Amino acid sequence: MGTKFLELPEAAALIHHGDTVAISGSMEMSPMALLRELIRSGASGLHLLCSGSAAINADLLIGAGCVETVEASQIILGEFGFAPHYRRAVEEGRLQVREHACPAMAAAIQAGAMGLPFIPVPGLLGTDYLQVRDDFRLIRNPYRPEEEVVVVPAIRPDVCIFHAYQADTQGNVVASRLQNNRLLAQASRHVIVTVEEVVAPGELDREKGTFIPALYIHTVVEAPFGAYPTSCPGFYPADEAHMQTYLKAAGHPNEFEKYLQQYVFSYTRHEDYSVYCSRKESQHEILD
Amino acid sequence: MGTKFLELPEAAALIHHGDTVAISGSMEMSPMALLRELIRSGASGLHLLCSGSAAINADLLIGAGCVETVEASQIILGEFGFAPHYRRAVEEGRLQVREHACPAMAAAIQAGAMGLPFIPVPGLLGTDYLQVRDDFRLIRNPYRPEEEVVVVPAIRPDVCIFHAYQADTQGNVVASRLQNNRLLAQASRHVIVTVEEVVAPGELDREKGTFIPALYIHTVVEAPFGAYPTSCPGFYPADEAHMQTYLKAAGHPNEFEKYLQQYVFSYTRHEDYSVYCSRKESQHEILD
Amino acid sequence: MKYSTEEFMICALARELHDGETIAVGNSSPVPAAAALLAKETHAPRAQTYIMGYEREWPFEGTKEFFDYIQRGLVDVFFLSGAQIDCWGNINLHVIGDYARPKVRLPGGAGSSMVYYRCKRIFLFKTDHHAKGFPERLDFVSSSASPDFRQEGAGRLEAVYTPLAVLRPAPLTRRLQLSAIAPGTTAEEVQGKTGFDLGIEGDVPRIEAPSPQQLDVLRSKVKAALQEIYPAFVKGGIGNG
Amino acid sequence: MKYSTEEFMICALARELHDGETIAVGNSSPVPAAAALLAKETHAPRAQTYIMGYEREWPFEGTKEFFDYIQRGLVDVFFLSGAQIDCWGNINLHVIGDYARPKVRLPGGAGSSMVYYRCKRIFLFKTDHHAKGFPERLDFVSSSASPDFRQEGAGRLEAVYTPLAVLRPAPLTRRLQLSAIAPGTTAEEVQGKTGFDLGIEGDVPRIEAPSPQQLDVLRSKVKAALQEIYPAFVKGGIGNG
Repeated sequence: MGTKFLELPEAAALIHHGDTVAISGSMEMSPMALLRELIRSGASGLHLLCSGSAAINADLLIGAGCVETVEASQIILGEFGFAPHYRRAVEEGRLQVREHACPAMAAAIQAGAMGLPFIPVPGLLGTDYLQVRDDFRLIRNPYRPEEEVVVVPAIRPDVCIFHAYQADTQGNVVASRLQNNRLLAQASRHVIVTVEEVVAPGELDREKGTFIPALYIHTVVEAPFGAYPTSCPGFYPADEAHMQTYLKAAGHPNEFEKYLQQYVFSYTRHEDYSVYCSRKESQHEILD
Repeated sequence: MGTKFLELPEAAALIHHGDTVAISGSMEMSPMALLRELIRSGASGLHLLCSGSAAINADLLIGAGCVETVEASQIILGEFGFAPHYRRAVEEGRLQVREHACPAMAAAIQAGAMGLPFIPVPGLLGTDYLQVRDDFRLIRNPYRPEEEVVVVPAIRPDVCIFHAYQADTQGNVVASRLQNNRLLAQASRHVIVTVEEVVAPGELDREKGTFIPALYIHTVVEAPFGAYPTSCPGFYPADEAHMQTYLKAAGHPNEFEKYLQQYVFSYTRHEDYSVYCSRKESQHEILD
Repeated sequence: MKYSTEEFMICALARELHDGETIAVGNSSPVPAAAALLAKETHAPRAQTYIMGYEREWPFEGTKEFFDYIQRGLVDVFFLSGAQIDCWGNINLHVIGDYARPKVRLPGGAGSSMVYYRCKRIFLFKTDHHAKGFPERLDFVSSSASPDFRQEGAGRLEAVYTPLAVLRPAPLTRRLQLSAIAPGTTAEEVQGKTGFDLGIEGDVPRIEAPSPQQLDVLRSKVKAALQEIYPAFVKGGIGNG
Repeated sequence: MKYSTEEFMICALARELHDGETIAVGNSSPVPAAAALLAKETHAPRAQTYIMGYEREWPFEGTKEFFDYIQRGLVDVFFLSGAQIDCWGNINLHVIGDYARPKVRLPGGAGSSMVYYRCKRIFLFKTDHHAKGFPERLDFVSSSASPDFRQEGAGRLEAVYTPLAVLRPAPLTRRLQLSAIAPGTTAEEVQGKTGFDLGIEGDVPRIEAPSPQQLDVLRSKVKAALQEIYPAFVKGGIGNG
């Protein structure tokens, strides 16, 4: 076994047409560099699973045509509002959505991590989730037969992707405390983590976040600015100006094609993109 | 809310006749100081729940007559063999046992921590657990109707007790990585932790074990040698000589009465016991 | 003192929060986040606040442990919104129109289908007040207010806050009624902008305006904290009156 | 070279373990712990070993994550014991005699009722070999060997190791048969000390004796590691021949 250290293109090549791909992140700590690489690699037919509330991570992949179905509890660009590609793709009937709820999804991932077939979840009774998810089942609570409980199937993604602060050279990782990555990594068959920096063993800043042992990590990619344009707390904020550019481009297919050319396809090497990001960063500081 | 820092007698007074009391620990990291205090306080009618394989922690409480029922997956004194009081009490029909299995109990505690009524567990099919636990139920897997799955009820102890390495003055704790204390604390209504030492905020040695935030800790007791005669890795080993004394005494009720007098009742202040332990320790070092 | 609509809602909502309560706020909820922080800095110093996205005061491992905490019944107050809210307080966060081919695809229900059932007191909020947002019937039920699905003492809808009004469930029927109105509006106007009958009888009291002390604390301490989570919201609505 | 019974069992069991396998050992299992460490230090350098109680090489959060790992089917080899083992490899770790009023109350089943179903290959071990320990019928089934409760490729009983013999399930019936015997014993003696029919036919091969290299590594590197987990066992059984 052992954790492998790869470059972005090699990591993206681990993801195949038809895979269920789980991603973490919102307008904070989304694994954007790897998602851009996936787009460059021509990924398609993905079953995207958004662990927790998602944002531009899901919206960009959907906009670039990589996604066949999406399972999510919420997709919204934080303070930048509705996710334009997600919204349009659903409204136009081009994207199949499997509705989930954040807590029920966390429980389903827990069940996946535990090797259980399903798990009961609180709430959901009386909602239309039960109308649109035929695999959210009502069963009788064996201990209170007068009570019905919703059960949901375990989630076991083929691959999961998240961005983290650090990895050490042994493959141990420190990730965001606001995401469920330790659990998601356990539930997933293959785990790819992009990190801001790789440090020597013993040098991990464990107080910064959730420690995840190398045992659960298959692939690490060193990708500085890997969450850009979403934020990586302690490293860089979300780029508001870029988000405005994104939103504007998302309004028109032609404009979005240009956006993809300019910000995704033209950067064949992530290093170049990092330079772009850091230049934006320093401008940001000057403007502030 | 906020974590309270108490002395052993005050902490023991939080536990009442009829309570379900969960304990962690085996021949390593058992909360012995608080258990001795419970015996001194005349505790009785406890429903003891052993989280993970238990040892002298359970056996001492049973021997002292504090326990009405015990729920456990295994009780054994490590390399010192069978737990004598547990064994005799069951063989003589004086103690009711609720059999559990380590993984199923961990899952049931997980369910308690999640506020779920029950949880499915792998295995157990074809075993006599299903004969002696009428609350281990077979249900149909809703996703594979040809398959039956065992479900167990969630565990939510009234109180849980464990010994940990450190607490900081805010009530954050670092506990053994070999026990499920973070989960157990979440599942329990009241959480009492004894610690080897209390340190300033920011001084916790997080790499030593499992970090548990003050949020989940109600009561902390500073109790050096609090795991003695079981081991506290990095602080002291298990005391083999004391265990031989214990085993010998456990063979005869009169001898055990003397043991309790000498090692439990005569130490009304834990400080005195600490002095006793440290003297034994230094002898140990000399003998080694 | 002048104040923005957001400030008005924040200060009114803050008054609903009690000292010593455990108050949690989900994402995309700047008004409740500000209300919780404001309450804590004014009349509820011993309140415990957990605000999603506010890492500095986040003791949980991921969102999972936060949901677990709620599921164990340990949170007193939570806030939810809805693109649509019906007369029972059921909410829709999923679609406007037909589910299969929606007119508007909304972001989704997030945690609402659980927290509404397990926190003790629930406040709904909506930053606009139009008849379309308060229909007779929802296009999709993202979370249900029905007492059928709740244990005693859990998931009680307390009130719905909008820029124009406060609606509260009637004691017996649990149907939403007009409870108070904002300065500058009338009960008739509110009814006109609500798609279901608000059961208006006689005079309706006014919602109390923000106090100078509230505005002062909101525009200083609370603003600073909120800045980290909702910079755009702060820029738009706090302390620019 | 002389060797103890424990050393004999450890070396024989170690030979069953393959390079690259993930091998896990539960508590109260010094012989398998030693076998796993020995295999890794000799012919299986790329084996991954997880030994309960061996904190230094324990990447899991508590025992919970360890069980989860097993439950996901990621462990290749596990070892279980039984106060009683029947001809199918079902085991009893609970009571001798009537459950309600047992003659002997045993420590309990620990994790056996799950790991037996979810690890790929299972070895049973027993440090003594008497007819009472191998009865026709168990007093309590702590874990079951039945293929009815297993998915393809999971929970396959490979062999039962004792100081006298190795028993293996017959290919079709899955009933335990005598597969090999220790030096100094005979098939008849083993059958005489076994409560069920061992299906002995013709010559039974001998279990290979520990090699000098095995004993050397066992008494140096493995002993040092084992010392931390099982000091009394090491004192009694390793390198005192």
